[in-house]
Amino acid sequence: MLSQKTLIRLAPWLVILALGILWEAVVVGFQVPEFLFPSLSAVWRSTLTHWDPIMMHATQTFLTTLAGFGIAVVVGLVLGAAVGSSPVIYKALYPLLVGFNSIPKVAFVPVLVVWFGIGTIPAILTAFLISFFPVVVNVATGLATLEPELEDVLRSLGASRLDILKKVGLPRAMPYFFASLKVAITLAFVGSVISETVASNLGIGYLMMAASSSMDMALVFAGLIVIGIMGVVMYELFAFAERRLTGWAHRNPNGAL
Amino acid sequence: MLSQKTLIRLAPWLVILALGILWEAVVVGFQVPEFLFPSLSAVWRSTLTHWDPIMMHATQTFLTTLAGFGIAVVVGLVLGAAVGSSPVIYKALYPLLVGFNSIPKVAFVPVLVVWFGIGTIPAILTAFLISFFPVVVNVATGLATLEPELEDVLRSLGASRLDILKKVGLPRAMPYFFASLKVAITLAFVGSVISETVASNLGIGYLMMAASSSMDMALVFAGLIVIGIMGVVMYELFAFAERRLTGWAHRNPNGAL
Amino acid sequence: DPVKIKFTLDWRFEGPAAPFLLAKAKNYFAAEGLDVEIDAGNGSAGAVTRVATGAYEMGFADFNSLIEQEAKTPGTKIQGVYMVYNSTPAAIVLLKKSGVSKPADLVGKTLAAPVFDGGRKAWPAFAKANGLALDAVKWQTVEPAIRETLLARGDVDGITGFYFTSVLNLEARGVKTEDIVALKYPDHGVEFYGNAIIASPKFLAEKPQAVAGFVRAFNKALKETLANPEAAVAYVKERDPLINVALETRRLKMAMDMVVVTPETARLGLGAVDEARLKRSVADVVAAFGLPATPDAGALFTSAYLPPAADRAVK
Amino acid sequence: MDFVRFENVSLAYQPGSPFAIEDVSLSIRENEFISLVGPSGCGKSTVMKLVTGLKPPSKGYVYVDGREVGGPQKCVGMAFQASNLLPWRTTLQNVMLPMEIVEPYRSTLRARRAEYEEQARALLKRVGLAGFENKFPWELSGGMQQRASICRALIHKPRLLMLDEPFGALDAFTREELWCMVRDLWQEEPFTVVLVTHDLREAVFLADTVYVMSKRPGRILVKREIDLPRPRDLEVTYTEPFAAYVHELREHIGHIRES
Amino acid sequence: MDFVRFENVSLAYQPGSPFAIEDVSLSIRENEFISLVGPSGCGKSTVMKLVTGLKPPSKGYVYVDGREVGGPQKCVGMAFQASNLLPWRTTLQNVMLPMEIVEPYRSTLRARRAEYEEQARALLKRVGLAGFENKFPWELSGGMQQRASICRALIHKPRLLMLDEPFGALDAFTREELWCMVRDLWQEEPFTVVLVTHDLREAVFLADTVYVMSKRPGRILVKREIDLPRPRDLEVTYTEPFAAYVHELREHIGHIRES
Ligand SMILES: Nc1ncnc2c1ncn2[C@@H]1O[C@H](COP(=O)(O)OP(=O)(O)OP(=O)(O)O)[C@@H](O)[C@H]1O
Ligand SMILES: Nc1ncnc2c1ncn2[C@@H]1O[C@H](COP(=O)(O)OP(=O)(O)OP(=O)(O)O)[C@@H](O)[C@H]1O
Ligand SMILES: [Mg+2]
Ligand SMILES: [Mg+2]
Repeated sequence: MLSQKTLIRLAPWLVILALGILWEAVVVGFQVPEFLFPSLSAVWRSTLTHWDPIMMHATQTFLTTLAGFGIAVVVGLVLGAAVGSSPVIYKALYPLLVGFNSIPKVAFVPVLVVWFGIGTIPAILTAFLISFFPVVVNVATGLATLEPELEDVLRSLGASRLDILKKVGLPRAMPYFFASLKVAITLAFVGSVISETVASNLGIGYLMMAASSSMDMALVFAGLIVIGIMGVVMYELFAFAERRLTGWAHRNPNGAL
Repeated sequence: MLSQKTLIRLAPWLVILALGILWEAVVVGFQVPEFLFPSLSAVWRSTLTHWDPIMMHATQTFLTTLAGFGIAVVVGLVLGAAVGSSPVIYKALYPLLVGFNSIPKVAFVPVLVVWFGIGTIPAILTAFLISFFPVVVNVATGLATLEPELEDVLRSLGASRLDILKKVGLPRAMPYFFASLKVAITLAFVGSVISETVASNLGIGYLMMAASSSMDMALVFAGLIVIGIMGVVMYELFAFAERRLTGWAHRNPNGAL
Repeated sequence: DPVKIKFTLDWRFEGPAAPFLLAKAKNYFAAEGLDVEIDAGNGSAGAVTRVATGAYEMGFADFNSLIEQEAKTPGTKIQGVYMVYNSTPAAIVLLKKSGVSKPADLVGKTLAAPVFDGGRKAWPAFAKANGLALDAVKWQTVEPAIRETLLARGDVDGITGFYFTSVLNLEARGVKTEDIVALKYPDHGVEFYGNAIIASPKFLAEKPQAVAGFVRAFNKALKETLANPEAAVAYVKERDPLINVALETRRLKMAMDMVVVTPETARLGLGAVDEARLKRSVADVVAAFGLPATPDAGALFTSAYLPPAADRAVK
Repeated sequence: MDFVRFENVSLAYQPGSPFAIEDVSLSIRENEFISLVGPSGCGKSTVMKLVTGLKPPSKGYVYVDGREVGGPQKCVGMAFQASNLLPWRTTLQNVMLPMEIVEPYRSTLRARRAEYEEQARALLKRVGLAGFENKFPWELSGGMQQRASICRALIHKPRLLMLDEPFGALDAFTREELWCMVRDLWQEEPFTVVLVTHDLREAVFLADTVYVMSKRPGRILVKREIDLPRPRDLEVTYTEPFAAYVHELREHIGHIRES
Repeated sequence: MDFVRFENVSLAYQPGSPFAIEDVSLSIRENEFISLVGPSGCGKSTVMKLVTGLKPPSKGYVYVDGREVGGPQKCVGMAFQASNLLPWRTTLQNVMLPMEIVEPYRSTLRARRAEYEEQARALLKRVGLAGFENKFPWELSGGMQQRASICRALIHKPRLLMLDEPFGALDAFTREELWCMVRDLWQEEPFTVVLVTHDLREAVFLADTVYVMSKRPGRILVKREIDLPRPRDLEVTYTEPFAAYVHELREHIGHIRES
């Protein structure tokens, strides 16, 4: 039998392999037409054929997403800290934020285009608009659920509210924060890609639209997979940072991470 | 001066009022053309004119969203529990989930439409697909950050893993869970609306497409606002449940809630 | 200093965009003292909005959307300066097995199209011209990307769309060319014009020379494209390496044959309009779209920037 | 037959780190009341975790009830050093927790909830927490939390009771009352008890056997049987033999500190 | 001048709920060492929260250093009943926390971090935690956590030291060592101390004045000055007057329990 450790290391690859085989088998077995759902092998061939343009578009999307995500993290932290530490701000802003985030961001892209032209800036802004909310919610929840006992440690030293936030609030909220990053990065990708499909000459979103209007579904799926891979890469980065920064919270030997 | 309590009660209304005035002032003041960004008063008139169809479409979207959201919560809880309590499942599924969620769900709608026909089911599924991930991430994080001391209380009684999950894991993860609901419900609305814009004759998404194709931007914005309001209504429901179920975690008198 | 022009296409970089890209690549614009930046669009109505808001100086947009814009927000004053598509490329596309071969057969059928689709919006004009009731067909609203899929699978009886997009899409979904029936709007009494080069009023007022130069350069490129479509598509490929050259060449040729080279352009030359037809078509659009006002046809299109007729002649 | 047996048990919390306890051997008879004393950080709580199966030994073997301990036990009641009450449960709900887990209570809980809750209330009353049943743990003082946690360890009448400094946060009088309570419960219906404490009087008053542990890494240095007659009354603490025991143990521990 | 003064202070945790402490008046001189004893749940920790300004009184007034307490104080060092170490900080980082907050250390921390860390290490060594500086709180035993928390209360040489049952989880010997440590620090450079304890010997050994509180709602029943000569040696605990004090206090508390 495999040891637990080897199993854990291999697990993601095994699952991906299994999914890949399933995909190919279903598509080939049920003769799903290519224009609907191409086979994995077709996607693979298409990826190889269009390697250079895919890389170029992917780089654009990646950088755009990172920029939007970066803004989202900063804004999310600040808003989350405000919402989580003041009942007035909480009550005042939260419903509004929820309402705003129920709206598909794609509706704003045309407006952004008018203000900023098509291309990178609307994509960055869309990525930002779509992804800051989870950060706000989680940071706010992390702060609001801070044990008063821990806060008292700082308060008994006469610490200012900002000190308390910095020394207990935010560290305590770190596990929440990292959870939100995982959601936010996926949304940031969604945001920039959606914006690219509506208004851009560049990026995976554009590539997918172009491919789908030239009926190259294999290329569309290649684009999807590239986005997925970029998402996973970013996730692994956070997972690394998370292990380093919130190891204290993940000390449960039976838990994951 | 207003008392803190009154201030808290009034805060959301004041902010909304302020935003409304700002909106109207900017649009009227800068003479923003209506086809780009209509004034609030125009949106209001349009809402009154089209009250009945808006209500009809809103009901459809609301029910669709609720159905998708319901599935997402159940699936999210189950997956989150699995991911959060087993290192193997964590490693195996997490990257895949992240990858999948980096992909704009709108790309799947055509496939769903082909499989399930046009209308409600693809919308429900899109709402589900787009909104389960935050639940998974937060429940998993809540479980993974469970203090081993609390788990030991159950373990010392010889409790099964399922008991531990039910009696400590999930209650401890409740604050995380509720945080994720707030994100998930907004995404569920986005999902069903997007799906409706792709293929449906019903729902706010359809209404907005129809309105925008006849350049009735006021109606488009009315649709957006209705979605926002539905989001806020759902949020208030969770906020109520949250106060009742996780009061223990929100006992910090300086915190929000 | 060259005059900067931000120009938006109606759609992505596809075959029919070839003349624009060719003109840029071969420096025809530069020769006119212009620095043109060409962006992909996301719909021919969207292009009108982009120009209307001032984000773009010029664009390639559906002329009927321009009529609608002017009717709904009078005073926009965007003008068409070169009518590239002499008629609307809209068509109702069906499969032979539906048994439809003429408009009268459409009664009771279900057609799929986005609400903003030109063909769907122009349906009242099509119905009127062919003596059909307005509610003779049922509509199913879908995204552009999946209507051909639904048709190929038989979920709907037909679709509306741009002829040269829908037919090619259907073929890619495994439908044979001979199984496709297309009721092209221009062939069935709908006199709508198609896509035109449009310019914002501000730009027209401030840089009329630049507009004229743009049109001149474009006209030259269009003629070159007509003469050698294969070569023109190479410039599309250059701009977007992802395109399928064979497919886009076919698309370009279909577009040329259907809406660029028509009896009217043979008579008036490329880019021009027939004043009488323009008037009629504006009225038809107003009726079909249910618009609140009828804009002045003369203000919507100006022939002032067109190159001499000789330069625009086609056979 | 020994009920609990340690055979040369060592434990390192991380592989490779120094042992927290080393080469500990001891055996506890069924229904014996033993007490574990030793300097702070010597590994007393660690021994508790080994007995209950919360930690597996790095070396050696732990047997409970004749079987090697391979995981958490079913017959245990444990009061942790930090009371570890679940913050989302009221005091009463915390005390009721074992009833929701441990058989036979678990399967009869639905039918007999009222009866069990009555037992829990009675127990809470006995430790002086009447009226606090519906308070949350963070609404209790430190000593009250500790008492609630003792109730949670007792409610399901475990065969093996583990008490980790259960009375540390209590004043002398409350403490002595609880000594008597534990003594009475144990006399009425004997069970096996492991008591960790720093109070030597407590150890001598309650236990049959006192084990003294060395500094880190903890080893068993002394095993002292307490031959005071049962049942013991609080009066016994003022007698000469009692004082002698306490004195002797105190000497041992003093020795350890100096070494 | 009194350094700390309570004037008829009452506190209810929730408005409308019964008082946790009621009508408490007391005054503590600058550099006085007082001790607070009383049955579990009587409100000793509550008094601590009032002094440090963590809670405002429901009735009455609290003054520290001549000014009414309107919020957390700047000159306080507090060891909480539950050690409340921050789990994301190592022991050393936990002890260093006050240096990051309290002036004048805060502004000189950058320049003199090494020096301050040295002080923290020295203090940790003094309580027997040398070698555990880089462990996280959950890697320490209960008693070790308590000792780390005492260090955190002392590191910034507060003018007012609040100790809430600081030695409860320690064995007798460690405990006495720490008594002596606190005594020495206090003798060297006097400061005001409020010590909550259940150990009457501890109270008498360390304090100038012992206050005895009643059962819930807590009131001050007895104020007892301890007239043992300073500096006191551990030997003093074996003397007759010492035993008399302890006995007297014990009687008082016994009285309270019965009432
Ligand atoms: N979770 C842990 N991870 C790493 N080391 C630990 C852990 N728990 C305890 N230790 C170490 O094991 C040793 C023994 O700890 P233990 O808690 O058993 O002591 P103890 O005898 O109960 O002390 P006290 O009387 O202070 O509670 C200590 O040195 C401690 O640092
Ligand atoms: N956060 C709180 N909310 C509500 N009630 C509380 C809270 N903290 C303490 N109390 C109540 O106030 C009373 C006094 O508590 P306090 O913690 O001051 O007691 P104590 O004297 O320190 O007891 P112990 O010696 O057990 O620590 C108790 O009855 C307790 O239930
Ligand atoms: Mg211990
Ligand atoms: Mg207390």
